[in-house]
Amino acid sequence: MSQEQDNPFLNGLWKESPVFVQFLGMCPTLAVTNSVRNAIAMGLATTFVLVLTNVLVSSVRKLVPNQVRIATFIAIAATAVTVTDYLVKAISIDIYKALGPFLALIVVNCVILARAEAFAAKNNVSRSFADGLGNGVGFTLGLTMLGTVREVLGAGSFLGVSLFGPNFEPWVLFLLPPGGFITLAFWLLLFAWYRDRKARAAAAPAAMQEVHS
Amino acid sequence: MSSFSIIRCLGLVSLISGVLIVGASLVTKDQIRINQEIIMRDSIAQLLPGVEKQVAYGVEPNGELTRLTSVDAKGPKMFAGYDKQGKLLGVVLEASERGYADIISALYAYDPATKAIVGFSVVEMKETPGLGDKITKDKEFLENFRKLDTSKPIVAVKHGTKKNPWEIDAISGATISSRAVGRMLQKSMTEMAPIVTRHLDRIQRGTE
Amino acid sequence: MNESLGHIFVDSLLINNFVLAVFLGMCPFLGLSSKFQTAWRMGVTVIFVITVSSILAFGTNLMLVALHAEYLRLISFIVIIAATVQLTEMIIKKASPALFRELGIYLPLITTNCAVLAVALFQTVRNYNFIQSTVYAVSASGGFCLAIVLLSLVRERVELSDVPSLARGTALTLVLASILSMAFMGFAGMGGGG
Amino acid sequence: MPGVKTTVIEVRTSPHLHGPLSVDKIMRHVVYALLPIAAFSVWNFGISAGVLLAFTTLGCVLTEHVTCRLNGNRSTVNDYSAAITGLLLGLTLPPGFPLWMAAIGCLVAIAPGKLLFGGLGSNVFNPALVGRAFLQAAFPVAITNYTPALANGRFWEFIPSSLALPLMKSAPLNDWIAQVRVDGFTGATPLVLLKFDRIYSDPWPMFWGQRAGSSGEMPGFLILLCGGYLVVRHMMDWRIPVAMLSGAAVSGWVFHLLNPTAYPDPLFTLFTGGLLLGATFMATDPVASPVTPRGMWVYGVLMGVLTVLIRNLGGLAEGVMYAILLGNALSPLIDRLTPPRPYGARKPAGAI
Repeated sequence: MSQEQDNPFLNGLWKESPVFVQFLGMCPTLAVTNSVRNAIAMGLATTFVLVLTNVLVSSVRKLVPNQVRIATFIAIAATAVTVTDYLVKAISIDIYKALGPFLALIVVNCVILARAEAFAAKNNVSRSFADGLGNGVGFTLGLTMLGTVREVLGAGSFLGVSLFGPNFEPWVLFLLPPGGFITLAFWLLLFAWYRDRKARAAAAPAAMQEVHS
Repeated sequence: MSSFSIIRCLGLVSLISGVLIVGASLVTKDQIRINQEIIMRDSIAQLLPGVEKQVAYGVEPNGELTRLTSVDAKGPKMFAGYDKQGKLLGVVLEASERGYADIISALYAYDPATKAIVGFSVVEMKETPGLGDKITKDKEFLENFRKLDTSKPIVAVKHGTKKNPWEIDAISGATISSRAVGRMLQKSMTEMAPIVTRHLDRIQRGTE
Repeated sequence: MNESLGHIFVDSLLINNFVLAVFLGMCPFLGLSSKFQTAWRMGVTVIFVITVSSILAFGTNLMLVALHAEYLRLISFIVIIAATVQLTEMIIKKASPALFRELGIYLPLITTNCAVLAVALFQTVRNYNFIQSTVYAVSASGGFCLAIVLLSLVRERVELSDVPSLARGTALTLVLASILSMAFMGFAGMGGGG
Repeated sequence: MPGVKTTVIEVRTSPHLHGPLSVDKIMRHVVYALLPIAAFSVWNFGISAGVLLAFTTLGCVLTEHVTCRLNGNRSTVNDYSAAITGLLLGLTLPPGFPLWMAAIGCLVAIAPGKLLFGGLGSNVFNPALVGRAFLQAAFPVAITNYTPALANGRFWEFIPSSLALPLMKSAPLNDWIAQVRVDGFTGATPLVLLKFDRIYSDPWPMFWGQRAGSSGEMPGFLILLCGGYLVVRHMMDWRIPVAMLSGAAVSGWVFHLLNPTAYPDPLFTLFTGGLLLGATFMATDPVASPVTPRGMWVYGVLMGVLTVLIRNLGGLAEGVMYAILLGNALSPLIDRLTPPRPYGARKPAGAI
């Protein structure tokens, strides 16, 4: 536990991955991951909001009375998202269009409030910054992993670069909504299988008998 | 004490929010406008090759035109494109219609001189990848809009059976999306062609 | 584009179902769908909250446009939603204490259900008039209710069977959701006029 | 499904049957009932259909065997249920469907579609249709590439798309169809012709004979005959097919009366596409359908009406598969709303 507390960045990055472990922010996770580019753009926008919110929350944390805690955090998150919205629009309208409504919806992405409430409200600015960055990068990583499977299978390309030549038959399903659910389920099953195998290897070989259920 | 601290907190947060939002909005405002104009200019240049000068009009509900200064304005819009000599090449109009998955919205170029549609490009759609989304890039399909007659009602016909200049040769296997394109153009033309004709002099001058 | 009310209704209820096709409201959809009772009550409450907040958001937006203060849209909508949820909580507490006890912990969570904010934002972006907005709010939230109820029913059925241990939990729920989502693809193109 | 275990004994709660009929025996007879349809399909579409059916059947059985083994369980292939799933999957695919895609359909039908939910008796959805819905969403072009029946040389030459290389596109079929087709038969199914080209086809040839379509969609009389055999042997409940077909016929008729030029007559509705096959062999999956007779009626009628709604109003030409999957999803709700009445008891108040 003490080790986790020491490293808020690494913790958010993988061990407590917002996508695969905490299941926070599922809406953008499934909605904008049909291409790697969108996944990364969404991840970076979320990271920016997370860091900004965490830093702001952490710096005003001692001034916020308990009664208006959540309201204050949401107001801060909404501010950060509005700022991000303007920035993305200024950087590229194409990316802005690809992310569509989900950019504004970052404000209700549970990962923002969850980190503000669970971490930034209790920790100093620099640690909150690291936590926001770690969770943001972890979120981006998760989104990119989903986006990779979906783009490679669904369009036969990676970051828009064709991988298998013109004769490849893309599995269109992966670009469509059911593909989002399936891809996330696939990653979860893969992790479960890996953990299970590791656990089995650690336990005595006799444990093989019990796997039945 | 507690009510004071609540007010202090809310005041502080509103202050921070206000400064950040207004700041971001001011800093990015110009860049956003430039981005939007570039996108608009590029798509008009693509629809009307050789265009040198553009004028944007807003279309009022009563059919009157107003000169626009920003592409951000609300309501239906129309863009007139002119070549080097200032001759009107055509007008770019907006159209949208419900397709297979969701609403398809598009821009198309109309040449009032020949009363024909001379270009078409999809702005937004969610049609099935590999089937309906061919309306955005299928060469054979886009060939329909090099010169599409608008004197008769525009209609999409089965792939390979186009006979008349006002028919659209549908994409095989994507009949619904192709038909939606036909419907959106027909609908937009019935509405907009008379307006363009009525104001043709003014549009051709292109100065007001 | 000026859409007919029928189109808006069928589109947001079935074709572009908020949960199964647009991926909004995923957190309660995955988290609160293990029991039919909970899912059903959550669904109905969400219908109420979304409808009320959509009406309030419509009024607020008119005001913001009149004041040329559109950049405050997101913050205002969030405040409206939080207030609506608070209001719902008070109404339910007064009208049906039993229901209040049952929904208790789930009620405040509706604030972070992105479907609520999405309805308010979408109706503004699409320039819906008042009646269109209301129909949209009712059908979109109805779509959420339908999806979460269907998922809870199939989850309850699977609950009793011998699911491989690896797949228990979220992975299984996601597979069920993807099959539901595939089944809803059958509605595509409805109301397109052929 | 709490609340449905009651005193009423229903012959159709199949995997937990009472009486002398064992699950294995019923399943075996379902396979027998499907074989004539499969044979007719081979006569219609030739070697491609034959190889496709054999391939999907073997594919499903193999997937079930391997997955069970990997899970450390006893293999359950001997209960014939995987064979049924495979046969049904094959019968719902176009005869020239690329075999590598069919293999993926088998994997999806058995692994997530059935075993993930706990195997036979626990599948919430019909596994064959889960597989097919996946294929429809993944390969929308290939799955609508139909070829004409009774093509020349069909017994010694594959439809070119069947043998597409794994993960690769299949060649377009138009040239091949023009070369082999017999007069009067085209590659488009009657439903597609009606929906997209407004061409009406006479329904009776579909009932007796051959048109383009999925490999097992024709002919209607044989499907009814084989289904009838199972009903007579008390191995299948007659209520669901009858309810589904009447739901489709009546709602199709209403559409037809409202606008006879746009919507087809009830006979066309009944005999085209996969309605007969689906209503007889897929909607009746005992696990994924309601348990009470009243529930079965509601369920069947609902699926029939949904089929017609999707066909007539939606963007797709055929809606049977989606109607049945939606019916499967709704069946727990129907179970709740139509609880069986114990003897002497009144209808329970507040069923929901």
